[in-house]
Amino acid sequence: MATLTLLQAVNDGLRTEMRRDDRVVCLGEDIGINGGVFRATEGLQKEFGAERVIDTPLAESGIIGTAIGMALYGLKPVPEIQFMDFIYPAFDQIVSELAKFRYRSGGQFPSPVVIRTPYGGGIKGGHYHSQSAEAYFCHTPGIQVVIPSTPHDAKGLLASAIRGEDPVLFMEPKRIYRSIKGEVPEGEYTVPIGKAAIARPGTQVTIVAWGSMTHIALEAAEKAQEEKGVSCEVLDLRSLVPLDKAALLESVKKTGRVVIVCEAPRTGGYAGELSAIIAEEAIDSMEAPIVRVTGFDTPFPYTLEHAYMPNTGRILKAIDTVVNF
Amino acid sequence: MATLTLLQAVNDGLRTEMRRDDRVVCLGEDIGINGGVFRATEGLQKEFGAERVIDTPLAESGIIGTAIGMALYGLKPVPEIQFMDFIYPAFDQIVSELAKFRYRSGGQFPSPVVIRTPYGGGIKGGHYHSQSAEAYFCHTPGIQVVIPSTPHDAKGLLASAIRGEDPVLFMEPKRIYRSIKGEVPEGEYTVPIGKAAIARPGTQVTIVAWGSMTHIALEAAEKAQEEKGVSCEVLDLRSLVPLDKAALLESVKKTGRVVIVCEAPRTGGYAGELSAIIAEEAIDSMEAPIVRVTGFDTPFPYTLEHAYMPNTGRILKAIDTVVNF
Amino acid sequence: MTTEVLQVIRSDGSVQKKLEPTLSEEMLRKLYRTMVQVRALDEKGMLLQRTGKIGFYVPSGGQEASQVGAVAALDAGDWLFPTYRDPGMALWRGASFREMLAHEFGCAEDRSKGRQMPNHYAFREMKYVSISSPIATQIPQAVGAAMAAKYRKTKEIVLTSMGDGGTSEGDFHCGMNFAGVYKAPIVFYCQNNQWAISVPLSGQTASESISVKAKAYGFPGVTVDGNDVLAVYSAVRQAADRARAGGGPSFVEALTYRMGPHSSSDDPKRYRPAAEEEEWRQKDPIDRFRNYLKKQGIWTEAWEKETWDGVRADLNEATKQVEALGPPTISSMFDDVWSSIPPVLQEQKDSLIEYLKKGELKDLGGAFPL
Amino acid sequence: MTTEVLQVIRSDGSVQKKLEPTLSEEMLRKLYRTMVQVRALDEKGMLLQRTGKIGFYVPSGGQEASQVGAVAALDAGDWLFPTYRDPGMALWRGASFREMLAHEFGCAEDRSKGRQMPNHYAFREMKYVSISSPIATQIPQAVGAAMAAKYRKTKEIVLTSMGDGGTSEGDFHCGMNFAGVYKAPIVFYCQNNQWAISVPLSGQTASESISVKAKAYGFPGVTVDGNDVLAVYSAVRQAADRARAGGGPSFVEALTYRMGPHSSSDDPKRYRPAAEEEEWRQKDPIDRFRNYLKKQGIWTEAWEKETWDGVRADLNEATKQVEALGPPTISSMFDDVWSSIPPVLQEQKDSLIEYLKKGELKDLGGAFPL
Ligand SMILES: Cc1ncc(C[n+]2csc(CCOP(=O)(O)OP(=O)(O)O)c2C)c(N)n1
Ligand SMILES: Cc1ncc(C[n+]2csc(CCOP(=O)(O)OP(=O)(O)O)c2C)c(N)n1
Ligand SMILES: [Mg+2]
Ligand SMILES: [Mg+2]
Repeated sequence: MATLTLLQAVNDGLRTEMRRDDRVVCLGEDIGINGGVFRATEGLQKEFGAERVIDTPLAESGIIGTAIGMALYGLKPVPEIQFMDFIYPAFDQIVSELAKFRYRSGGQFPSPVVIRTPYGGGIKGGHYHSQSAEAYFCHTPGIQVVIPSTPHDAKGLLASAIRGEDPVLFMEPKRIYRSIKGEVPEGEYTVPIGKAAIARPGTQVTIVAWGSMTHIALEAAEKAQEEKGVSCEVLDLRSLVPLDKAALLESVKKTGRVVIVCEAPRTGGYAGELSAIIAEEAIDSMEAPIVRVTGFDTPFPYTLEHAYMPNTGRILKAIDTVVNF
Repeated sequence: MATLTLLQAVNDGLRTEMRRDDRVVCLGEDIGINGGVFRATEGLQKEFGAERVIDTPLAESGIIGTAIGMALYGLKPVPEIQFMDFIYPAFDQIVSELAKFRYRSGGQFPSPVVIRTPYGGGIKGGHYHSQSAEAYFCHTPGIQVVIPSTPHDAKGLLASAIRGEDPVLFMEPKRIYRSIKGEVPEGEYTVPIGKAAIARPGTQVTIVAWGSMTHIALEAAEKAQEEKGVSCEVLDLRSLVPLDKAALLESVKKTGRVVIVCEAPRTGGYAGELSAIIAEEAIDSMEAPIVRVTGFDTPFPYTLEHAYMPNTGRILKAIDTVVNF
Repeated sequence: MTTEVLQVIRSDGSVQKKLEPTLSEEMLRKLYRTMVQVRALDEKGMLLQRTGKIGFYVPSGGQEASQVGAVAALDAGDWLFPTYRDPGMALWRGASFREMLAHEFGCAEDRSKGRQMPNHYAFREMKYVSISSPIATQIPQAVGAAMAAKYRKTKEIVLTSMGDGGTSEGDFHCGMNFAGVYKAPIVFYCQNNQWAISVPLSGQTASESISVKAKAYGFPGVTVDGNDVLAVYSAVRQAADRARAGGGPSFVEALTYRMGPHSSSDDPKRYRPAAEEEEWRQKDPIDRFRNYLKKQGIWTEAWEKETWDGVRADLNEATKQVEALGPPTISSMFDDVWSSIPPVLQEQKDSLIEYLKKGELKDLGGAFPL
Repeated sequence: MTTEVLQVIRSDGSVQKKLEPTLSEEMLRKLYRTMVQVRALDEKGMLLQRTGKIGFYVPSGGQEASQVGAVAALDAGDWLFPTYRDPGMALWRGASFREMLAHEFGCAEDRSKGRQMPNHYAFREMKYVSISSPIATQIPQAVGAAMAAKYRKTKEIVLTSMGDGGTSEGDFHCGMNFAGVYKAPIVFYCQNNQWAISVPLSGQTASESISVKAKAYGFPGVTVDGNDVLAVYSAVRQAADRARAGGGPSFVEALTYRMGPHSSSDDPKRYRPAAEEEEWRQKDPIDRFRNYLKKQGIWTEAWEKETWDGVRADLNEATKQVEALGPPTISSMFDDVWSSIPPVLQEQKDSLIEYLKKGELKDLGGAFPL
């Protein structure tokens, strides 16, 4: 086992799956000779050639549209959207086409495309290089939404996504691309989609998170333990759709207190859906109202990003709230 | 006061505002000589000319993009998207541009565009002529989401939207375009954006709805009263963003039991946000878990639309559930 | 500048010999018969809609030659990314009326399981890709399939169809541009029927023709008489040969006319002059081809009658069969969102079925099997 | 086919007389000075980024002539919809270094209140429209502004700028097509700097030039030497005159080169040959224009020094001033989402401020005023 960054794990995952299956092709802006602006595809064009690691013109709808056509044909395309903020020109292809092809054709035309895209704040990327747009896709039946928070999961979940038969939006927390390192098995393995992970076991409060927020939640949980003796369980959802509702409810029923962390704007974010599910299905177990720690209902600011994003302080405050209710 | 259909009220509203202010221009596919595929703009091109009621090429991103430019210039454009299902090619212009222009420019460049679009199921429109996509826009800070359910509100809210200084997504429930009639004052008036309406007062259960679902909720409330003696209050939100949280919480605190109706797919729909807010802020008043009556997490079907959409039967069942908890 | 328009059959049925493709008599008869099938299906479709038996219909009358000529120029293994106005492409490849009508009715037997409006066909084994309502989305998809075929070094090529209105969407641009860059083996095929619902071509684009747009992407474009099945055949054939030989994409614009309304919901009297319709009626593609077949000595009165009678009998029989078919089960609504149903959706399904079993079926009209 | 490239100043500074615009000496000096400003700002910007004082920078070195020549050809009341590589357009219209740097630093005085990354300027009174990161979105917007100007029967026209990569987006197509249909008074201006990050022009489009794309929309397109400030000026001027006279849109492609990295995050050594950079260095737009001014007898060694010294002094002074400015208040984060703050957002604001007041400011580094 090697110690890799999350970014290296993605790279390793792509390489491993491309070696395994010649149906896998990558395409996107600057992914070839440049290896992607974050270097997630570094070295792949050299190994697999320009017909399998395809630099595209600057048009996201073209990237996803052609990827769908490749998938209909029988390939396993893995398009990259350079920043999630730039996924919107492809929104129609994703929402109207990719997510609906299998359904609208009565199962005749599945289109298993895996869209990789770096998302999220915390890199001083400002207004248009920081968004967390998962909620739009979670509300779109027909596409899975997968977000790893560790190098191990990044590679294993990516493998599952590529081997699967369904469209996947694979969101990569760019804030921790390089800062989070971990053991990653060499060669092939998979981590199943649809299973949450207990990133930290605990008994008094459940903190639900995903992607880079998992690590902020873990920090807060440490502090809560150290400073206040509160035992927090951190649930890393890993896939938002399909949701591991069983794991969510199990943790919640155990602790009776819930904090949900989501860096996207508050209104209509996925945290709301989770809160609704818990309120509907586990109200009997709740010892306190659920608290959401989220971004604000503003676009993403540049200079003030640290004030915008959920941080350990705000999570600790939420823990206080649910504990002292 | 004349008795108008909701569709006629929209038409009257557009005409009234265009007469009032020569900054108001309409643009969209087939809105000119054809009067729109639903006839919402009937007669407007004749009265105001082809430079103010503009037939466009078939490109939604062009429609919204040019509308933004007009608004930056100082006009008050009211683009129509023929069916909400076709708004997605313009998603980038709406989400990245329209909603963010004022903010990103530090207030220098407001872009007050009012996008009108017929939405929703119940007209046998199938997969691509039936969607209710409000949740995407509710999660997008910078754009108001307004949905009338009566002719009176349609005209009055549209006037407020056009006179306002913010971008508005004005969703028109096409299912009730012609079936719902009501008194509509002649000439100018406004209904304020951001205020919910009590469509039916009641004491035991709050049913929250918007658009055409308001009328299904009203039917269910009637039946609940008649058949079971349960008194339901129907809250018609009218604007989802900004949300009239005060009215929502007031009703909920009074009744202690809530059913939320939303025809969009369940996961990540706006009903979840409402449920989350209520659970967070009014849990003390709740006598039963909140129940959401929604579409299912599938794309919209054609033949089976009646099974897909929330109906009075499913709402009545939900009322039973919250009453008998 | 005026664009040159390729024509093979003059209006009187005589021929520009130089351009005439050499087709077998069998092929010529099949072309004619398929055009008749399209027209007959159209009449039936509108009738079924007007009598309330189906909810919606998109007629393609006037465009029989442009649909059928194009598909006929391809190999059977080539991929099609068509529009809702291309039933002729499916009929040419062997779709039965029963299959087509099962779809218009949205019944259980529909290949798409009643999930889409009429005219949104999908036939996997014919490589007739599921049609979408959103305009122009198929164009970059078709390019992707062509890139895949190239990657796999097969001899398959792709044809994608679009309307004149469709050329205005961003996806047209993306697809065309990608194809040029990758020299994808594809034919872009535009049936320019002069109208996009109520918007005439002049309101759609200011370019001198639609085919000239290919210049923006570095590959050739031609304009043909779309009511001349042999002109369409020839142009598409040439483009297909070019693609198959590794020469990359081409664009073919077929000038034609939608004789009927945009759909059963549309009333063209609101926006277009009757005289224009009349003018185009004179250019009827079936009449034109009939004149040709007459000149070739292939056509007889008896064969004409036999063809129409045969097609109509098939259609009536198919209609009867399909009217007797039932709707999809309510449970089927939850299939095919994914390759397998996830727990959250399974719960939704279970709760709906359970609710309906508890005697609430009346809410849903009763007639639908669970 | 090769595209004709319009040039006024040959590399030695001599002139194609027929095409030479008649500009006052004052105007020529202002052109030069503004080009120097752009280059100086660039050096400063990269330095500030490399020393960690600002987070990001987009250099536009090599494109000074193409930015400045284009804006100079417009009237002061014309609208600009620029890209992140157009600081010269703002400087020409009088933006001060202090204003530009306040934006790069994202401080309270920034016109955009620190909400965007560096180089995303916005100057309302200059009709320099707020720049977006998403590529090409400004194009249909610019067309809308032009349509509005036409509706208002003003004499204003619009110029929108874009990169070669930007021409691949769907919004390019939508904007161009709308402009053609409505004969909007607009100049589409593409600075073809040969690269879109690591993708060379040949990977962007197969068209023979970028200007030929205008044919797809029914209006004229020309290609000019973008390192020749007078050629750019002339071509844009002609296009602007045409638009102002009611002749509709035009397209101008300026061939130029981005000498530096795409941005401070980019390393061009990974993807492009040093020889290519060297080749273009020989075509430096400032050197070229200097040769011209010499031949015109306008340029002197002393004036050169004075210009550079003056510009650098301004810049250093502005940097000092801006470094002393504070960041925006945390409260300001909640402004300008809407014209007035709705209750739900007010609550969010209140709760954050309350939380920060309770001594949790350390979480946010402490240095930020509420
Ligand atoms: C993205 C999108 N926008 C709008 C529509 C509504 N619509 C359906 S068909 C049509 C006109 C299409 O015209 P054209 O491409 O010329 O094809 P034709 O119908 O003439 O065959 C429009 C506007 C749609 N289906 N999709
Ligand atoms: C919609 C979108 N996709 C991707 C990007 C990332 N990106 C930023 S600049 C750029 C290249 C732009 O190239 P070009 O248009 O030629 O302009 P240049 O930078 O060369 O001036 C890319 C891909 C983006 N900003 N927006
Ligand atoms: Mg058409
Ligand atoms: Mg470039």
